[in-house]
Amino acid sequence: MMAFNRRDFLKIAGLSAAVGLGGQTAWELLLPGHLDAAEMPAASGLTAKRWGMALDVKKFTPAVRQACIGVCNQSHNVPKIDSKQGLKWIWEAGYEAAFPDLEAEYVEDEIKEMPFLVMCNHCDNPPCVRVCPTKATFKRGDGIVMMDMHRCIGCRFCMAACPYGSRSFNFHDPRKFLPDPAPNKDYPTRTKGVVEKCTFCTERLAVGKLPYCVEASQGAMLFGDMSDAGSAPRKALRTRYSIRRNAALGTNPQVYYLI
Amino acid sequence: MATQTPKPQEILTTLGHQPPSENWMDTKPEFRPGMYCHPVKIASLEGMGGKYAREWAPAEPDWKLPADWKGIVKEGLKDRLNRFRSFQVFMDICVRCGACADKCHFFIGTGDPKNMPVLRAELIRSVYRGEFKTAGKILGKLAGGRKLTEEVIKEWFYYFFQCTECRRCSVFCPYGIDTAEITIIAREIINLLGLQIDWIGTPVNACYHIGNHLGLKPHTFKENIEYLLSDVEENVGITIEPTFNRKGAEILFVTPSGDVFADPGIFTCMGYLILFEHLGLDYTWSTYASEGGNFGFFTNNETMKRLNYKMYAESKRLGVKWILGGECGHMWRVVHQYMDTMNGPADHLEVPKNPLTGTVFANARSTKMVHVTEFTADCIKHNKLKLDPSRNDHYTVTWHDSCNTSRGMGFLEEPRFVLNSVCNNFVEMPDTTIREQTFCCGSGSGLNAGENMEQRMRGGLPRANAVRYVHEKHGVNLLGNICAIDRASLKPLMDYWVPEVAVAGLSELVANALIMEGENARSTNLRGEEINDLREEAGLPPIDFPDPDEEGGGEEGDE
Amino acid sequence: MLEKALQGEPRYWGWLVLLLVGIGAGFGAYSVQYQQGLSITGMSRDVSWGFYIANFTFLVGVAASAVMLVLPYYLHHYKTFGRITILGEFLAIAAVTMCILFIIADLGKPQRVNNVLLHPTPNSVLFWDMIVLNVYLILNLVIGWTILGAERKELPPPKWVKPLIYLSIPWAVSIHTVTAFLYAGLPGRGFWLTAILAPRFLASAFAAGPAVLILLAMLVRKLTKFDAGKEAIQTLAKIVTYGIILHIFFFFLEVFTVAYSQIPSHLTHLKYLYFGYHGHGGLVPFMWTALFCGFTAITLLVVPQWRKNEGLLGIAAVLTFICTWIDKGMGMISGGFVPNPLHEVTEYAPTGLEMLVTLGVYCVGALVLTVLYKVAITVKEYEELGGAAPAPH
Amino acid sequence: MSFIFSIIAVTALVGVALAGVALDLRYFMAVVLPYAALATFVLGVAYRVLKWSSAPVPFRIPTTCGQAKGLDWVKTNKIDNPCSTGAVLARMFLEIFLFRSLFRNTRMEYREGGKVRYGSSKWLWLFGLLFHWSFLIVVLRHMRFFFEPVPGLIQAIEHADTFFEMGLPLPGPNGLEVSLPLLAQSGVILLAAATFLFLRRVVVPQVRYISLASDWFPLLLIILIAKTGIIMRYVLKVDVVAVKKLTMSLATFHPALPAEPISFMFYVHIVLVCTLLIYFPFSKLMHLGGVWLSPTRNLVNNSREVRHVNPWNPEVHFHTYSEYEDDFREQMIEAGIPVEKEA
Amino acid sequence: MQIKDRPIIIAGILIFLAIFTFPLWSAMGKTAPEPKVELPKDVKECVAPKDYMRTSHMQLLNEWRDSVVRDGNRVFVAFNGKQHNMSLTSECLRCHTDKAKFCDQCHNYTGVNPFCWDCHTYPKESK
Repeated sequence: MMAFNRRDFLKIAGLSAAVGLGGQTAWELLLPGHLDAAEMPAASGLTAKRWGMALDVKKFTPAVRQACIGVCNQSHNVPKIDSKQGLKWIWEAGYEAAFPDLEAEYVEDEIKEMPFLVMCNHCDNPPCVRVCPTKATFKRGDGIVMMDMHRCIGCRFCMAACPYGSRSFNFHDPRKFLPDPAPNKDYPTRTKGVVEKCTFCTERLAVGKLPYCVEASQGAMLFGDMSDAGSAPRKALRTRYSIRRNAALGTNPQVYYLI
Repeated sequence: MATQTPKPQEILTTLGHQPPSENWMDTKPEFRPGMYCHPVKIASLEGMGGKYAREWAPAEPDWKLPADWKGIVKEGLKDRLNRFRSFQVFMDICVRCGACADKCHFFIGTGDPKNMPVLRAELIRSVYRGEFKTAGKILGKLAGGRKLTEEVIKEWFYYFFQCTECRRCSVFCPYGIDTAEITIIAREIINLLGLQIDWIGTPVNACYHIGNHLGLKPHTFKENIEYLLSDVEENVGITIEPTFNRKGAEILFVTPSGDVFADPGIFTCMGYLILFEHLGLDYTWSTYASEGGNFGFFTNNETMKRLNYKMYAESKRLGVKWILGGECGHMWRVVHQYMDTMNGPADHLEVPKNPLTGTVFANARSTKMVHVTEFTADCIKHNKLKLDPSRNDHYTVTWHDSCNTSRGMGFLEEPRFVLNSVCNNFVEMPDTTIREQTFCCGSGSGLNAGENMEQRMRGGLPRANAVRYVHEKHGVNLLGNICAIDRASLKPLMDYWVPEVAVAGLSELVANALIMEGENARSTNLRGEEINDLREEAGLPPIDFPDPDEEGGGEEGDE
Repeated sequence: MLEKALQGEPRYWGWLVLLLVGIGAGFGAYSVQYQQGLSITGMSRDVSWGFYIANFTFLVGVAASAVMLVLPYYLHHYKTFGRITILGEFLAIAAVTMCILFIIADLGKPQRVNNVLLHPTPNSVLFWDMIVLNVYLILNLVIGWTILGAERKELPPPKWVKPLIYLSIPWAVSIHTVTAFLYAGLPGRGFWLTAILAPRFLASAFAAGPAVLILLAMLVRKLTKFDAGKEAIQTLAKIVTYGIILHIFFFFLEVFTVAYSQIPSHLTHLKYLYFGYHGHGGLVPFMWTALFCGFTAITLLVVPQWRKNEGLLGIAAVLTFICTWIDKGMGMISGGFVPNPLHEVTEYAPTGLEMLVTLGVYCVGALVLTVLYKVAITVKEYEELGGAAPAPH
Repeated sequence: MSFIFSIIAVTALVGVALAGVALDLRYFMAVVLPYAALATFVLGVAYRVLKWSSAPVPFRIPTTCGQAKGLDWVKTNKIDNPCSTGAVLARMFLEIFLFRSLFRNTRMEYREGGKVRYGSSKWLWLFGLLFHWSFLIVVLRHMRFFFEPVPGLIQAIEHADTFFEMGLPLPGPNGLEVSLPLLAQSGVILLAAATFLFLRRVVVPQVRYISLASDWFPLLLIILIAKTGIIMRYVLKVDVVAVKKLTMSLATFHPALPAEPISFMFYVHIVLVCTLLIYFPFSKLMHLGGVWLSPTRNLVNNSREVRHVNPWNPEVHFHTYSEYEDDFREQMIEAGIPVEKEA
Repeated sequence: MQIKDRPIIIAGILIFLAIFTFPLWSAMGKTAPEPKVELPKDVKECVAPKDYMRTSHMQLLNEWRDSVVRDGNRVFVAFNGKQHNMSLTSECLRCHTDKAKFCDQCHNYTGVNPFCWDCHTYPKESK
């Protein structure tokens, strides 16, 4: 609301009256003041105090996992780059990679063999936000750790800080690896030189929809307000044993894995 | 007159550089004894055909200006605007950035804001605007313009005879505005009113009629040199017999007349004589063209031309091949930048060629005149001189670049080469005070009179300050130079500010170091001073010279 | 005084031209990077910082080491360093300049670098690093230039520099401490997550910086009439001795903690660096070389006769430089990223273009250093010798 | 006084522009005035330079700032003491484009005990250079208003000049938002450098002492031009398309005010710019032309080698040798000096 | 009086005149084509008054950009009370369907190169 308000208009009106400007001239000058506009969230948007997620790991089939990854990449114009300079928003990781601190020689076979879907944990205490020198990555009021691609300077400090490898840097111009036009024209691509990651589909929540992956997971991903004891993830977590990735680091990840 | 000069400490403690609060157009110069020169004698002015010769005094309120003085000045200004592009451009483009302000030795030494080159030029620029420019005529002071009044003329006289045309400001000016050029023209204009100083007017007249500034008539000139030669005979053991006005000589040698007249210039002159004798040069002196300097340069360009004429005329009469010039500053500025234009082309001469080394001085192809220092440098480079620099070991020398040869010619390395060849202890003054940034002696452009001693000492302060710096830091005790005015003016300047430092021309040091055939033990220098006394002063062990009474002199003393 | 840098012998100009060629090559490589993005580097999703940040880290140390001259001279009035303090300060200027250029080269969006100022973020160490580095640069520029200017005028330096000099002493420590904090405060990077990182950085800095200075002083003596003096060089040598010993000592403290505790997330990095991990061991030979150089340097330096031998001292200085450069320029950054928090190994090696950009930055640093040293030494030469040209005989 | 007068003068100019807007003299301000100003500027400058050129350069008087060409083995400073036309061009280039002479600037310090010292002082050089170069770039950037399509060179300059993104909307004065994604550095540098030059004039006593209204006025004018330009770009936005329609109508000699309104700020800006253009040829700003014609900088220092001709070389009387011998013949003979005519 | 360098100076003056009047004579006789902006046919009002949009749309977009990304606002209540989705691609381009016929017209005309399209996508351009 900083740009448009009536007080400024009046101030300028007085000022211009003082220098003897009237009529047309004042109109030109004062146009911004006439914008008595407002900005607000969409009424249909989903809100929460702290968004979070629980993944029911055993419900995932390879097809479901691929569907989740596929829809995310497609909808967010995440290019597929097959090199160590590639980008990942949501991807599969083995048990040892996903949970290195829970290393155990003997665990349930299924768990040990199973690929887990991993993504940004939207930590309640995110190190990436702490280190960002421009507030390009920041935590929203609803707990989502968000990226402002317009502001990122590409220093990659957040990548060093993230203990989950959830962040990707656009080493390349992503459009070179995307079809033209991009798969989802309503979602921007990024430029080379900025960092990106999963955003819990803020653009979907804003219009009352659940994240793409959640929608594609056929119930394997439970998404909801972690501060609401009645939310889907909270209900599941009350009855099921869960683990989190590298919780010992104190980042308080908001993505739970139901075992 | 010297008694009026304040003590160095008085000058140093009262000196400040903050401008006053009132506008500079509202301040007037104070004609305080010691800070200006006497007016020209009537006979001297009239001798050159100058108009409006009269008795007047700068300190008096009435300067008895001619009736139409205003018209004369305006006409003079207009005429020069049309004849000198430099003047016109310099009047128009100064942006008053102030880069020149603290570059002037007179500003540094007096703190008088009108000695800032920019304001010195504004003295005349303001009249140019106020009398010739529409905006200045209408808006007056607001547009930086003012009317021509008697007060303005007095101010011009005061400040344009407090500028030595050294061009130091021009080096720093982003447009190369040269206050020397402005001063030259301003002096021409005030000269039109018969306003001239005697130290310039009288030498000019003498030079024109008698042949040199000092008014040495032909026989006196010759006697003076012969007198120097008797000293040479005593101190070096060599007999020299130069020729005068000799037709058919290969080279005509011209040097400022100060060199044959006054200490320490005479030692430089001895240096030339010894050097030429050693080389066996086929050269002659002239009593007619017995002046290298040109005080006409400090009056107007017509007079400069009239005085300068004699060099080419005499070289033609005597049928020499080329001209060799002595050590002098403004003489060389005139020779370098004006002579050929004024009195050339010198087609009767040949392109100078060193008869000993065969070097052709291509850089003097048109003027046909060579500087004795470049000539000496060429000889040294070709091993034509046997030199023992240790003979000058009792000197720690620093080098004063003369304004004219530095900024009006670019003669910087040749003297240093020679100096390095003839002495072992050479120390430079700080780099902001040498070469193209060198400071004036404070007495150039005809201001080395006696009555303006305070002005000269103040103007020489920056130069003396730099000498004192190297004196205190490195024990410098000799200030070398290649300028007759320097030799005449730096001596009192040093006596005043840094009395421990002596002054010498370069050729004197060359002759001291020169090993001649048939010379004596050289236990004294050209000045007749005992070398061992000097060495003792400098803290050096004595040299075992053979007893001068015994036979067999001429061997070199070894340690 | 800058005009002094515009006068020089053909050798001097030749060197400058050489540096300009290097800068041109670096700039050309950077243009490619600007067009193509950081994809032209060897960096990856897992090793997101590489050669640029490594060299930046190393040079912060070189910059900080100026304090090893400033502190003895100004705090303890150790006169011997009076003649060369300026060399330390000017080395710091060149080093910080390179640091800043390395950071800019490393940015994905250099055109947005203003954002660090436009959106100041005090909780980011990088924000503070930007501040300490820039202030340190300004401090050294102002102090060095003012004192040299005063020396040239043979006047006492103005009073206001004194507090700046005192400020510059803790500030030098701060630049390397804050730079260590860039790494030391990150969860999940076991290699860096250690309180001794800042002391380690400082110890290696106080070895590397003075070692560079010893070499520079020797070079300057060879090329110009200015001699830093045997005593000054020997004192620097002692500082290097302590520095390199502490560097190795701190390294072993780290090794002990990690190896004795056997915590994998800390241990695996050292394993990777010194023995290889999961079949990857690209840095192993370098790391052992560094250790070897470090020990050899210590041997050469602790024996007084050897240290006093300037030939051996020169070798020790070179070895110290190699040891610390490999340690920070190669091991420190890659070691932190490999293995990644997911215990996966992605190795890193700089690409040719990356090295060319790095070369360009080093050439800029060398150019800045050359120009500043040229000015300083010309002033010093005049001050001590009177500056007259040598006799032609 | 001259300072206050200059402040009043520039303020009055702004007032005149505002009054012009209020009285709807837009056509005059945006069409008549620019044509008149440009004509005054180009013809005025050309006339002034032509007038300078009508005065000859009687003598070759370069200020030599380095070793002259002399003996073969002496190293010549070819640029500061130019020995050929090429060297003069190099000297002029350094002087005009890099302010060579100002680069030498020193500052005198007078200390107790009569110590006179000279310190390095390059601030005037640095800010002078920044001022002039950024001004040039600003002018070149404005050429986008006078060409359609915008030439690649102009676009390239604009592109380089706006390399840095501004990145955020800053709250501006009066709560107005200041924003534009791209920050044109030249404009900011121009304003900063001009402000430095202005403050220098105010603060340094010697420079303040020599300053005239003709020093304050153009500086204030340029500062105001820069400020109004910056305000239009970042604060009180102007319809740039309308402006370009206007400027293109001027450039193609089909002058017409565009249908869309243009902010009063534009009229203030253009009145100030036109004032500068008109003022230019009558003022010290002519140093733009004069610097090319300065005889101490644009001549070869070879007057001993090549004769320089003075077109008005005056006819004067000489005291000839025969007159001289007539005066002193007897003494000369007596002293054994050869004479032409024996008694 | 013969002044040798006068021809050079006059040549210099001519070069000066040529450079400073270059925009005039290079466009001599031509009339510059004005930008042809294709306005939506069925929609009369934009999210802000036309004059405001002409001068300050970039400011509005900047504001939108930050508001959406950082504050999660999606809805813009315009001066006329109408609500708009704060989106360049889905709102602005909804009416101004052809970037080439709208945005580029003026941007090219005034030599402005916004970097919106580095990331934001647009429907096929008409070339």
